[in-house]
Amino acid sequence: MIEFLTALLETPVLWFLLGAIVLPFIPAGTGRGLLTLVVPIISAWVIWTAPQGLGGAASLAGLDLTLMRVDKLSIVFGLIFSLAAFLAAIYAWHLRDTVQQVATLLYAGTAIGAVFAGDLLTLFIYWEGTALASVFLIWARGTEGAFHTGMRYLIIQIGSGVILIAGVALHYTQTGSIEFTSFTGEGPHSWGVGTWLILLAFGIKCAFPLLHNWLQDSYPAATVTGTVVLSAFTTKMAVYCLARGFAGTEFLIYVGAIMTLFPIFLAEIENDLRRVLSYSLNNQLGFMVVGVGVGTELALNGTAAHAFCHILYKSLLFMSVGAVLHRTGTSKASELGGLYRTMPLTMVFCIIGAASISAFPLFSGFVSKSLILSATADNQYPIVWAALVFASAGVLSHSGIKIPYFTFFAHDSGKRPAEAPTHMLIAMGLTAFACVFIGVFPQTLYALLPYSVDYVPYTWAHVLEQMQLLVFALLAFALLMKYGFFPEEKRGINLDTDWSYRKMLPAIVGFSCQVIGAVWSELMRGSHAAKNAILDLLSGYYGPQGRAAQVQSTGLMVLWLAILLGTALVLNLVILPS
Amino acid sequence: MLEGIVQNAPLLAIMLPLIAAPVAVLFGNKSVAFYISGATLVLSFALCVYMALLVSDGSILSYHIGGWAPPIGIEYRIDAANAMVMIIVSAMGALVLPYARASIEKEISPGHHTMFYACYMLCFTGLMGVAATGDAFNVFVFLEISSLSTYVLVAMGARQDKRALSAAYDYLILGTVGATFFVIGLGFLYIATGTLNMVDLADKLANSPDNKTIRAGFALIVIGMGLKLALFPLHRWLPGAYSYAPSAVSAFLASTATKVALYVVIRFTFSVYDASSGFERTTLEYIILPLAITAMFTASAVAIFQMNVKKLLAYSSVSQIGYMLLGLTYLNQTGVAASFIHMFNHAMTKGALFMAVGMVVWRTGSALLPSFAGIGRTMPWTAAAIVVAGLSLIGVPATAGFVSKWVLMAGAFERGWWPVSFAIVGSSVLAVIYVWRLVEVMYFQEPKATTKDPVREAPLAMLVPTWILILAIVWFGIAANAPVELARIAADGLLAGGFDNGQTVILGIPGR
Amino acid sequence: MAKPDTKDERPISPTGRKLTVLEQPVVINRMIIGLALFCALLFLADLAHIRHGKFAVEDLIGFYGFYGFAAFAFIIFATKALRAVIGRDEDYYGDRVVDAEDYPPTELELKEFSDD
Amino acid sequence: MDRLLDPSFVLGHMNYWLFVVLMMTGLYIVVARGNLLKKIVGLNIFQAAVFMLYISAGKVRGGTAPILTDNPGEAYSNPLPHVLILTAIVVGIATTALGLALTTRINEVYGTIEEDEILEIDHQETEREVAAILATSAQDSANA
Repeated sequence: MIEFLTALLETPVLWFLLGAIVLPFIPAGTGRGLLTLVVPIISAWVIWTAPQGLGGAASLAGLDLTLMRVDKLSIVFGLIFSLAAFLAAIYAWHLRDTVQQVATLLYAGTAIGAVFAGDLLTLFIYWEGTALASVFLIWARGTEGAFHTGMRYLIIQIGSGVILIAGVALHYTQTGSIEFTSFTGEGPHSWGVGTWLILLAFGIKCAFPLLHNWLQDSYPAATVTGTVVLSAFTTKMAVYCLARGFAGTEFLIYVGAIMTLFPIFLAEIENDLRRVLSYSLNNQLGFMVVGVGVGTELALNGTAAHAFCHILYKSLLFMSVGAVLHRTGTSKASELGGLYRTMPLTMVFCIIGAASISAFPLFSGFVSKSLILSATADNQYPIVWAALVFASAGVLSHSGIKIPYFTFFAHDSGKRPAEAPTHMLIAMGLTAFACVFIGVFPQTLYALLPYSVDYVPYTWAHVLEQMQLLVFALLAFALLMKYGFFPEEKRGINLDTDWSYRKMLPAIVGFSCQVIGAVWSELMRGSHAAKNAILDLLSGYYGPQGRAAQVQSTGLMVLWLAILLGTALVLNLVILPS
Repeated sequence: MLEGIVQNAPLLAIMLPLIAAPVAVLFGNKSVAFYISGATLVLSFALCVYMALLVSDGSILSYHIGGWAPPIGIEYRIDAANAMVMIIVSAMGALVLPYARASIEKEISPGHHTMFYACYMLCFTGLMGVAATGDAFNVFVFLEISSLSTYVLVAMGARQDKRALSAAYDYLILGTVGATFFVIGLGFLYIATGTLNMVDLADKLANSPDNKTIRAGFALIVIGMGLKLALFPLHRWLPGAYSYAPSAVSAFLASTATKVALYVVIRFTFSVYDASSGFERTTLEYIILPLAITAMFTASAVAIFQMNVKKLLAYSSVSQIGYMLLGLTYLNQTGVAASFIHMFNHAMTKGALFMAVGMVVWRTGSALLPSFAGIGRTMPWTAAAIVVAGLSLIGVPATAGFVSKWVLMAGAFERGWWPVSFAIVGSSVLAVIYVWRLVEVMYFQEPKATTKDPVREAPLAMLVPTWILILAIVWFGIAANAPVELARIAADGLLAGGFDNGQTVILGIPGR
Repeated sequence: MAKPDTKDERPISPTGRKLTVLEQPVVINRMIIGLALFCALLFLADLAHIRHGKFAVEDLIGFYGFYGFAAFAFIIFATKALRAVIGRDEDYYGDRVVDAEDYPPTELELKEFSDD
Repeated sequence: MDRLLDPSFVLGHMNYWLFVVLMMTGLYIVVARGNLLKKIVGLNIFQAAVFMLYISAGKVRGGTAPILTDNPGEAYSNPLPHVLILTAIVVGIATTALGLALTTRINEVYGTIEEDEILEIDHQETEREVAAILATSAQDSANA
């Protein structure tokens, strides 16, 4: 126990734990607010001054734990997590809810702890910690719907943890080590089941396609301040873990590319703006996963930089939509519009966030996303590259345009809410400043990145390309809007994979489980050969030498003619009554 | 003079190239032949546009050959439907010709150039005649004129690849059997009614009781023509003929020949017979519809795996013909209009694709996939043309292909056949794959280092006609109103029972 | 969607007042034209120098512009179709769900704008 | 069915039976024979059947050739089918001529007029092309 405490002393996590213990004893108000501000500052200072290398050694049941592994990759994530916690604390200054405040501190603390975890067991502890702490931010909304959503969220998050520990256990029995290093090895074919399970656990928290839906389900259900906090940590923690454990795993490139694509379409038709932002979050994660998959120094720099910038501008967007929700009671696009009249500052900050996520030059998204894009292009992944550029235009459509446009412009909803409270404006202002600052002075961000950077984002060609992409897309928006092609905002929800466990599963549980199990085991048996076999089968039939494409004798073709004629005649003369 | 031309427009549009063909052969000089055919084809195109304008208000032109009034005399009868087909044929004919002049330099031995122009004009005459005539037997005659010259044109590819010969032979045997079936069908109709004029036929059929001769006639006509239009299991002659023919011939045939045959089926189904009920409807729904959908998928799937790009395009044509037949089977205005619009749009799209591929063949000497490597860099205009036309083939918005698929989907919904829309989308996905294969090779592979001359952009004489078509694809993808309107008028005319509605304008020498 | 009251006398912020010109159709049209001109300018700027992108397609003049335009238009058309397939009412999963229930006002500071 | 057993019906439609037999003979030759020349012969028989169909349909019982005579009461056969078939015969001849010409060229180039051998040659040609492409692409991926 003492050993654990001394190990914790070296980590920033300690301060979050202390803060969470002390906070309930301080009367609600300025004192508490200051506490929530001070803890992230101390954390950042601890991280900044921590010596590089392994520290915080402890042991548990004979396993050696490393609570503080400091290197440039963990520092950059630790710092941005501290900054996000700080900004969220300002934004939540008005909060008088002890549960949310404690949960926020624990959540941020465990996420930062996971980033510095040097072994898989420590990682697992913090991994589950984030799940347990964060669910209170959803339950704090206090409605029955939020409770159910929170339960679904918790089950999936805990499930991810269970899969992780199962994977860690298998990994340990195979290798005898619980050190958290790269698992990539010689590629996926060399992995054991344990490694696959670890990847699956990471994939769930990183919202891989088809594992993604907990994110869009839960984030819009959280409180105004809770969503801002949620958006920063869990998924980026998973991205960090992927970058640490699976850098250079090629198929992640394709997983990431799919992640950038499909949320675009769902975001575009979603009415709840906070859910739009959740889909957009999913899409941005895709860029980071692509960076992890490429796995070169440039790509990993891109992933880290993009995570850094993304936390800032996604927080900013959630803050501005949250401020609107705070003042009007709704975040649904169909109920909003024309708010620029009375919330101009919120509008400006929202547009800065939108410009950043859309990667306009001079905003933060531009200097980070281009690292990933050029890493993709450098390594000659044409389809992925095309998908990412497409996704960049898509980001503009739902986050860059839809969010600010339908909230603050479009049709006047008749709502005249007051401007956001001062502390929210300060939080948004600081975040917006950070977005622009990074965009204008990218070298300050690049200095923090894990590998040395000799990348220059502001070349004439690159700025021109990006401006062309965005401005032409804007023109498309203007024209489609003007001529009424743009889908109107209307109340409603859209089906996503959560349909499977909210509707379908309850209906067919039981009997069907056995069927699925049987089919699945059958499929798994042949899965290695299956893909090739199918392709061979197809090209065998349809290929240049296949039966469907072969030149046949004229006799056979005439015979076909006769058969078809016969069929027509029989149909007309015999079957049909005259 | 002008009055004379205008009064005889339907006849001149068809007969000018017919007369010019032997004249060109008599001169025996390939340049002279080129200019003669150029002049006649352009004039023919102008006359077609003029006639299309005349009929675009729903009226009908009736031209009495030699002044003999139908049903005794032969009649050319032009409404919106034929006008559209004639515009397709004459426009493609005029556009492909300058392209052909450059293209055949490398593909056909110089001694045969004059013959090429003559055959080209005969083929053109045949196709135009089929579209224009109002006499059922005349359809057969013109069809055989075009078919016979087509066999020759295809066989001219033998200098490049000997397989052109066997392809031409196959086409000859099958085409003749198909045409003969068609003629038997006509014979049954003649035996049943005693007339061959389409208007008269329609009239007599409507007033005669249902009988088996008439039914058998319908089956023979549809299946016989089904071979000429490459209805799915009868399509096997097409890939060989299109891939081994000279590029210009492929471009011209792919954009016109099957369309004209399809027009004949539409004309007989709707104008001569009454497709709205009875055995005609059953034949369409139980035979043509499943075959059309099978074509859309199977032929696309074959296209995906082809290594020869011309063959890939040919199989893609077979699947696109599926779309056109599909629209026909809806038996509603939107569906038939969709068939016509797709005919029009696909003629441009496939014409442009075959022409662009022909340019690559011209430079690299082969239509096999490796010769397309890196032409995004070396032949940027050609590659861009393939991309735009490919997008139209897929049906991407802002290209012509989108318009036709849109109308086709609308027709399916109107008919209540919404599952068909999945087939349309699904088959488009297959199109995405085969077009992407081309794009990938063109833009993402390095050009192969060859010992021959470096690959450069094709000459302007080939590039300009191709790009006219590309611009037309984009133009009709955005400003789609004109063809859609014409197609709707055509569909209205056809569905209203064919020839008898609308104001009839009689042309030709009056009297007798 | 609530129809805005044209004679809405409620106060709005000074910045907001200045921005109401953006709702005039003339201004909107001018902005679109301006945007189109800017696009043309960017397109022409592409002619000014020869780029050597990592892929051949990047070297096509205006590639990024057209790709952006096409991507955007495609997304819009595709989503319209997508909504028809997966769109449902807010109470599709029942009425005890986040989408169907109002945000509890106790934690919010709902406030109308006022001049002071 | 009983109609088919009625001799007067059977004999009365003699021309159609003849047509059917000829047509099937022709079609069978096209389907079953591999020799390109024999296929053309089959095609000719097939077309001749159609000519028979038309001509016999135009026959009027007791009618003469449709030539104007002084006798106003003279019955004559319907001339239209004759005219149509004249055209069709011309088409048939052209087709035959072209088919024979193609057969000659095929014989020059392929050295055979047996369809299965020609198909085999075509098939090998395609196979060679595909194999060459696959080989180079395999080589490329090996280099990369």
